[in-house]
Amino acid sequence: MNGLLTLLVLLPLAGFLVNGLLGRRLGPVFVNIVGVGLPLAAFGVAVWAWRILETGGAEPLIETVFTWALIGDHAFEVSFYLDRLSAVMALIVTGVGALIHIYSIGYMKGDESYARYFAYLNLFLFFMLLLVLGRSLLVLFVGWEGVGLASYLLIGFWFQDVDKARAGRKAFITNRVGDAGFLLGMFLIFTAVGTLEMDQINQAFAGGLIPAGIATAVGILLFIGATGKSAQIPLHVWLPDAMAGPTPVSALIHAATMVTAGVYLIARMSGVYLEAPAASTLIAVIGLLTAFLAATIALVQTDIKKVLAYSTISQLGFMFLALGVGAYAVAVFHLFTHAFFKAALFLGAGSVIHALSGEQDIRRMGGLARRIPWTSGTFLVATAAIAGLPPLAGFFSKDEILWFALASGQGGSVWLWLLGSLTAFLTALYMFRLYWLVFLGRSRMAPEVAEHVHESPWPMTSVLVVLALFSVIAGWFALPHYLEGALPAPDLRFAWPILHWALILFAVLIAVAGVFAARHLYGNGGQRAEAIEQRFARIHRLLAGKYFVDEVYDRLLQRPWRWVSDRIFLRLGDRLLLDGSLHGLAALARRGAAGLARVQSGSLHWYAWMTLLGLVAVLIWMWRYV
Amino acid sequence: MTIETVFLLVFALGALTGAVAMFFLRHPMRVALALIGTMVSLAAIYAQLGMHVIAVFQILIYVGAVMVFMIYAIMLLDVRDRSFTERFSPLLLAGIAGLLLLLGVLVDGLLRGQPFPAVDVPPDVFGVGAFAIAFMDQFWVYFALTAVLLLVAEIAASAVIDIRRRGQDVAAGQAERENGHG
Amino acid sequence: MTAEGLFVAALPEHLLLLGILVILVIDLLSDRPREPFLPALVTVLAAAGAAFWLHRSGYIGAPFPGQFSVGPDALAAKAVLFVLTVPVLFLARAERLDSRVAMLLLASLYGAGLLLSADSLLMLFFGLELLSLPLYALVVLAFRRPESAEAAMKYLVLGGVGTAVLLMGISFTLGSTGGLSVEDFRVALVSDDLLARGAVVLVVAAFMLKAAVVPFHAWAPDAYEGASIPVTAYMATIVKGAVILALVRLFGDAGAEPELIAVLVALPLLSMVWGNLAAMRQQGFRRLIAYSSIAHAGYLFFALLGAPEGRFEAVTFYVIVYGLTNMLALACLPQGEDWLRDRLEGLKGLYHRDPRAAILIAIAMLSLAGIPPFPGFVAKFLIFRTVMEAGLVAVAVMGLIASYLGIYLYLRVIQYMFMSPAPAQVRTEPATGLAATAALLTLAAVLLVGVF
Amino acid sequence: MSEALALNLLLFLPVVGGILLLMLPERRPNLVRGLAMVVLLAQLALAAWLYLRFQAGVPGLQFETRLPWIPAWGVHYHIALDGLNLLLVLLTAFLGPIVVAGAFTSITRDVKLFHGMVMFIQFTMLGTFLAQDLFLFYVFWEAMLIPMFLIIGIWGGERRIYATLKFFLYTAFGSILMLAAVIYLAHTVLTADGTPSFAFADLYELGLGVQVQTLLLAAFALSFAIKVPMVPLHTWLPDAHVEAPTAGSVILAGVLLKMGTYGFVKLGFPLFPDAALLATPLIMTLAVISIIYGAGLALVQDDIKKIIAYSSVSHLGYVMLGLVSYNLLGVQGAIIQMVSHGLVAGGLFLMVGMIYERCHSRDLAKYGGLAKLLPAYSVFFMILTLAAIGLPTTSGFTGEFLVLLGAFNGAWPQFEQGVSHPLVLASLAVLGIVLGALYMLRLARRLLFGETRAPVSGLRDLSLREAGILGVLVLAVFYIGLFPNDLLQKTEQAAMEYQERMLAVRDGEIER
Amino acid sequence: MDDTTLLLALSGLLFVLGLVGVIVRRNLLVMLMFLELMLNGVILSLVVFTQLLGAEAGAVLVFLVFVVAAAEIAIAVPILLLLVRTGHTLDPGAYAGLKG
Repeated sequence: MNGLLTLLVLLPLAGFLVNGLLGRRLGPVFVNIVGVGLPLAAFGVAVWAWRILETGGAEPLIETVFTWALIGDHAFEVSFYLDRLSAVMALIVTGVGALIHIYSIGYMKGDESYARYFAYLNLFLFFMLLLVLGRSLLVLFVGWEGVGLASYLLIGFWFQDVDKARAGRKAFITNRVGDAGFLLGMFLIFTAVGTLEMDQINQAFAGGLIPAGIATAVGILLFIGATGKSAQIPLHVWLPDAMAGPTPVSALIHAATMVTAGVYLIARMSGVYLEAPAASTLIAVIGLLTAFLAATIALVQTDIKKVLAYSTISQLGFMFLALGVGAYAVAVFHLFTHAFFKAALFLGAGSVIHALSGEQDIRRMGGLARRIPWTSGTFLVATAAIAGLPPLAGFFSKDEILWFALASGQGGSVWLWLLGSLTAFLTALYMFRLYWLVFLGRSRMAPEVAEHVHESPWPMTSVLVVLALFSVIAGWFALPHYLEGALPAPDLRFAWPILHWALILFAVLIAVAGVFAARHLYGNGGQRAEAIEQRFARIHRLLAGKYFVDEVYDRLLQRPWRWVSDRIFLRLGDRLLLDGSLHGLAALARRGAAGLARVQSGSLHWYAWMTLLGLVAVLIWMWRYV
Repeated sequence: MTIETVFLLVFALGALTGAVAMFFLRHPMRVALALIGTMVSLAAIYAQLGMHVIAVFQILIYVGAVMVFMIYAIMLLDVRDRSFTERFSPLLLAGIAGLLLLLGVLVDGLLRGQPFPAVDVPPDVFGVGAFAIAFMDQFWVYFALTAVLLLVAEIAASAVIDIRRRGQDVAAGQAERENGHG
Repeated sequence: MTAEGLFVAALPEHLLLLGILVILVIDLLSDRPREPFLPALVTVLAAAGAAFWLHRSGYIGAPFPGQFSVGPDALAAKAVLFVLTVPVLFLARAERLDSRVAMLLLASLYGAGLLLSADSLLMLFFGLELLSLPLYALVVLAFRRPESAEAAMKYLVLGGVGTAVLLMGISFTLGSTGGLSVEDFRVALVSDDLLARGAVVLVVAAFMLKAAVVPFHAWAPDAYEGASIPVTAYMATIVKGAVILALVRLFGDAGAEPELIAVLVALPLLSMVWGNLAAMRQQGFRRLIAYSSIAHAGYLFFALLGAPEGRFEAVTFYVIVYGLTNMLALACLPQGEDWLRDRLEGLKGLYHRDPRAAILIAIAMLSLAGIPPFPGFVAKFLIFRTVMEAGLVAVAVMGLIASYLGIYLYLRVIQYMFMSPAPAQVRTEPATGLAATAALLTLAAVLLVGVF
Repeated sequence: MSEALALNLLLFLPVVGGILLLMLPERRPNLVRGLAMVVLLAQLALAAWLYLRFQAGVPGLQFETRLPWIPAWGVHYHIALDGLNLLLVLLTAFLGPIVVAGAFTSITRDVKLFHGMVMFIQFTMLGTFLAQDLFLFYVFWEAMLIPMFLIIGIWGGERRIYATLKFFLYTAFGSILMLAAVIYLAHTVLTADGTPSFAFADLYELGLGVQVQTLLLAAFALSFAIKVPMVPLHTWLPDAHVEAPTAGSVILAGVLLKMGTYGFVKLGFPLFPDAALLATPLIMTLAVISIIYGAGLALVQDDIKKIIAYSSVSHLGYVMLGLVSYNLLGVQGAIIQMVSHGLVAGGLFLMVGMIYERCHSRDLAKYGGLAKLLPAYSVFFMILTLAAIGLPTTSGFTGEFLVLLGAFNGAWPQFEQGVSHPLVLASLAVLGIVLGALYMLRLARRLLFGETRAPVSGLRDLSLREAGILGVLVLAVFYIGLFPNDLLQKTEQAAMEYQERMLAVRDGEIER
Repeated sequence: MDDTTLLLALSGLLFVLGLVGVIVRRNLLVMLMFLELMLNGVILSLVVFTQLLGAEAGAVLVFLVFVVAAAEIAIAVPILLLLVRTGHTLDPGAYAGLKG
């Protein structure tokens, strides 16, 4: 069945074009039909394609659309590649995407630029599908940049607010830094392998034709790209600000799909990383650090979406940890589960915000459980899932990650496991802190807000329910086994089932401990927590200030660059040196002209004397007196 | 030291004296007289050298025509203003410096240069008759041309003199310049 | 030499002389002054035609052996100069051509003719004098401002000095080579005897003075400014061209001593820089033309550096182009009171008052600046190519850079015409029909030359 | 109709148009505009036709015309198309009608003269690209200054005189030295073989000593580099752009600057390969410096036009980088990047002109939130901005990606031989995409987003005419971004010849 | 030192004196006369050479110089008259209206 993938990619694009060009005229109903219908259709097509893939015995489907450029003997083709990995990704993207479109109907109701919103959302889907389906790194990069654009547009969706616009710009620029690394990696691959088709690249590296040095370099460069997109240290700074966008956007782009592109990229390029242990180790370390630090920050955030944002960063860190130790399938597994419960959480948060007419500060919430039961219920499920309570989704994936962090033959170590577990504990802690502060305890709402708290309309709640459901069951698919064909799995250092079971038990204990710690600290209005804050005020300030990374970047990069541009380039270079010298020359000419004019004094005597001098000069010269 | 040389020296001295005198005499008329003196002594030198024709012309044309015209002009333009009271221009010193420089260079060059080897000239080549013949049969074109030149000079002079009749134009022109600049 | 030879060889000169006499007779016979435009024009055209015809028929003759001879080159040069005089006549008529002016112009042309076919230094000297004597009068004849007389006086005195210098050089030549023929001078050119070198350099200096090359240029700006526009045009183009062409003829196919080469490099280069710089701040159009002509004299003298065969062609072409463009510019100046036309402010906003004139002047300026596609560029190219072929690459480069200095001043004129609003008090009428015809004639010629 | 004939027609159509224009009455401006439009559209049609007829993969020149012009010097009127100038000719013809249409309301003084000058400049620019004879090339190259001088000087802003004089004198200085080189070449070729010749083909053949080559290249390169402009010879550009009328800026950014890069790839490097290879590190460094320097300057400007002007400096740095990569990808990318920049920068200047027409201010601080006031305008502006950033699917990406890939690719072998600076420079150039995003998004943010602010109230959104112009431009941008292959096929042959020529010389040197 | 050198030196002397006289004297008439002095110097050298080499051409040239000198004066004097009539002085320093 040829052309299917193309169709899959083009459906959202069509939605974008139609909504973007005509949406304003055609009115919301039409916008809904197009903007939601096409993603649903896309989901259907994705399922269909997946079925074909399975019936074909997991034999990758390749679809070449057209040749983008043919230079010398290098052909840059636009072609799609569907194997189990990309199939999973496509299903997540379209599935969660479709759900969130539905949710948005309720959430964005009455927004003045409703059509624009859906247009952007469809645009995002288009690029995201390009990203996951692209066969060559080039296509992937197109999608990669495209989703960046979409997120830029959607973060700055309410552009009237300067901060939101700025947040969008920040996201784009930060991603660009990563993309620079990505590009270099791509170039290096191209020079080394001579093609950008990812399957061929993997083969080439697996074939061991490529020197290890290059493999490592490539690995690191691509990882830089991934850190940008997936908000890993040091490029994580944009994601929290990205929460400026509409909440469904945060759910779709900044939790479920786009930010996981980095994970997908590295999983996709696993062939390279098998050859580059150093790069892998780096990934693991960075990932774990990110997970831990983000978790610590999440502990003290007071904006409901910020908390979720940092938890996203943290979870992505977990995924990278898995990638780093070679458990690619596991990483994808966590990606899969995370997509659901994190989407659920965000949408729940959205529903809360919606209910509280825009309030986002968890210090002014509380006791919502009874007021908005559906939201709180689904939120609870998702929270449990992310905290890793069995038998929910997060439990399986996270547990797998921790196990491989310890046991993987590719750089697994006890330290990774220890820190990972600690982070898991923190996860449970801050998530339940959030739940407690928002839904339980006494209400700290402003009265006028309090009176018209209301449950969200059905499109939103229904989506929440579906997502919550998946948060429960997503873990039961044994995704790693499913992906074995597509992704390499690490060999284990030791295969003792007992140990594995012990660890699982330990993980559960940790999670529970986290829950209880949360209850202990925040159970009753959180005085204890405040007490602790008083005790460790400095640490608290550090965490609340997000380790002041933004400030550091501002001091170290932004301001110096502006300073150099302004003082060195503009004032010194252009104005003083270049134009200055030019004007100097001009002035010189003017002064010379004035001098000559003075010589032409009008006095006949003087003229005659000049003539005489001229004669003397030429005579002296001719007669070789000089 | 033959007698010719003595004569030459004397006349050369005369010519030089006249020339130098021209510098210091205030009244143009006196300058003119000094110049005439110089010219006459030069004429004498020419005669001495056997260039009688040229000597004659020197007296006739220069002293006879040019200087007379000059003196006429001097008498016509007897203005006793700054140009009369102050003999020297501001560039006096510069002029003197230039004098020394150019003099040094020129005279030295003249003396160090190698003239074309002298040929023995038949005595009466430059006698009036001989010269006239040569002139008429070899160089007569210049005779014609001289006529043209003099005609042109006459036209030019008369034209310039004519301008006097257009004095008012000058006044008008000046007026325009004033209000033009203002 | 047969009488026929006497008649034919110098036919152009004879025609000029005839013209002078005719005009003179008319002037004498008629009681009231009448405009001698037609006879003058006919004369010049006839002379030019004769020269051209002789040139075409490859006439070679020496009616006065050793004094006066004509060959294709000389005739071509004459034809060029005479033709260039036609616009001058138109310009002169535009401001009431006086019969004496006409006669003097023709006489001066006559001198140019002699100059261009001189075989002996006598003829050279005489031609030069006949060329410049009428000019002293012509400068003053446009007597609208007291400055005219001043200009004439300065020109006269310095011209007299020039004459004396030339004579000194000639007499040196006589002394060092024993003859006064052109060949003798060429002998002097290559001999390294002091007297000979003195002779050569003095003659060259005299020519430079007549062509206004720094440092012998001092008279030029004042004289040009004092003169009337047609006379300025005449001095800037025909006189300069005649002098330089005569010098080329004088040098003939002889080389030159390295010292002389150095002089021929240094002074023209100096005058390029000097002229272009000094012209930048001029407010009077004629003065601007004067300084630019000083610079162009520099380019022209550069031609002497080239190989003998290339010189004449290069110089002639340059003279044609330069002359035509100058004429074009001067012909298109708006009419009005003399001092007013002269001021550059008078040109402000000209495009809106008289677009045709503005565009023509602009073309002339760009051509003078040597910007393609206008012929000035080709001329410049030719000159500097001759220099480079002589192996003086560095000199050529320096010359080109010096010519770069000149661009600004021409742009300034264009800027005044197109980019500045017209000042209130300036009232000038557009150029008259005569000037316009002159302009169009020259424009046609310019384009013709430019495209070959 | 034979292609060669069509090519001549293409070249001389503007001249005819100009002459016709002069006959029209000054007080009927719309007639003038209409005529100009018609002529330029016809020209565009011709160019498109020729583009289609142009055969890919055929070595050498196509549609050649060669007539003697100044036989004495061996100067020929010799024009032809090849892969290098094909796209630039197309671009020139493409921008012509856009310029006229864009000036429809903005130029009200001296309409006749203006359109005459547009015709004139079209003529000279096309001539420069088409000329295959050095003399002819120089004539067109230099003549181009005249109309630009007038366009900036007559219809420009307050400091137009300063700007236009700066432009003219700056560029004229380069061309004077180039003229010296041309003259030198003239008499060299003369002495090389009996018959003088200015034909590029012959000039390619003469093997000069490295010494001479270096001097000559210096002369040529100075002139080209001023036109490009490469840092540090760029300071005329911002002034010229800021003061020029919109049409002037479009021509300037769209085509004029490409003359410099075209000169490099067509003349400078192939003519003096040894010297060029010696100079490559320098040129490469300057190119990268231009990228970064321009980006930095664009970041700190508050005049919208200045921002775009400096962005041109930055973008043409990419072109130069691609040209000196001597790698097929890089060269092809450079060619595409020329066209892309022509479209994008041209479009941006048009848009600035449109907003300037409405508000009479180019001060960024005076604007904000235009996305609310002028939605359509903002959409187009955003698209062009993204194209300038080099976002995939736009032409900017095609150019920059290929250039950078080519630079990297070309630098790698040298790196393996232990020569590391090209690789470092190529990698530095990649940073340019970050800096580019920095300033362009700053512009977009300050102009389109934030709370609504505008010097005058009651702005009306794009008129149909404006929308049409921009629509065409944007279509072209996306076409090149999505389907560059067709263009690349046509240019590939020429690019390969250039690259092989340079590489042959270089490898020859390595053997020595 | 023989006669020739003496006379040549004299001619050079006169020439230079003439030129310098033009420079240093503050009276137009006098300056004109100094021009004549220059010419005389030249003539002297011409005559000397002519006599030395027996070249009639030299003599003819001298004759021409006479004529030219006369013509020059004939034009110069009216110009001077005109000048004085407008400027009322013979001081060239007063005639610096044209400059720059």
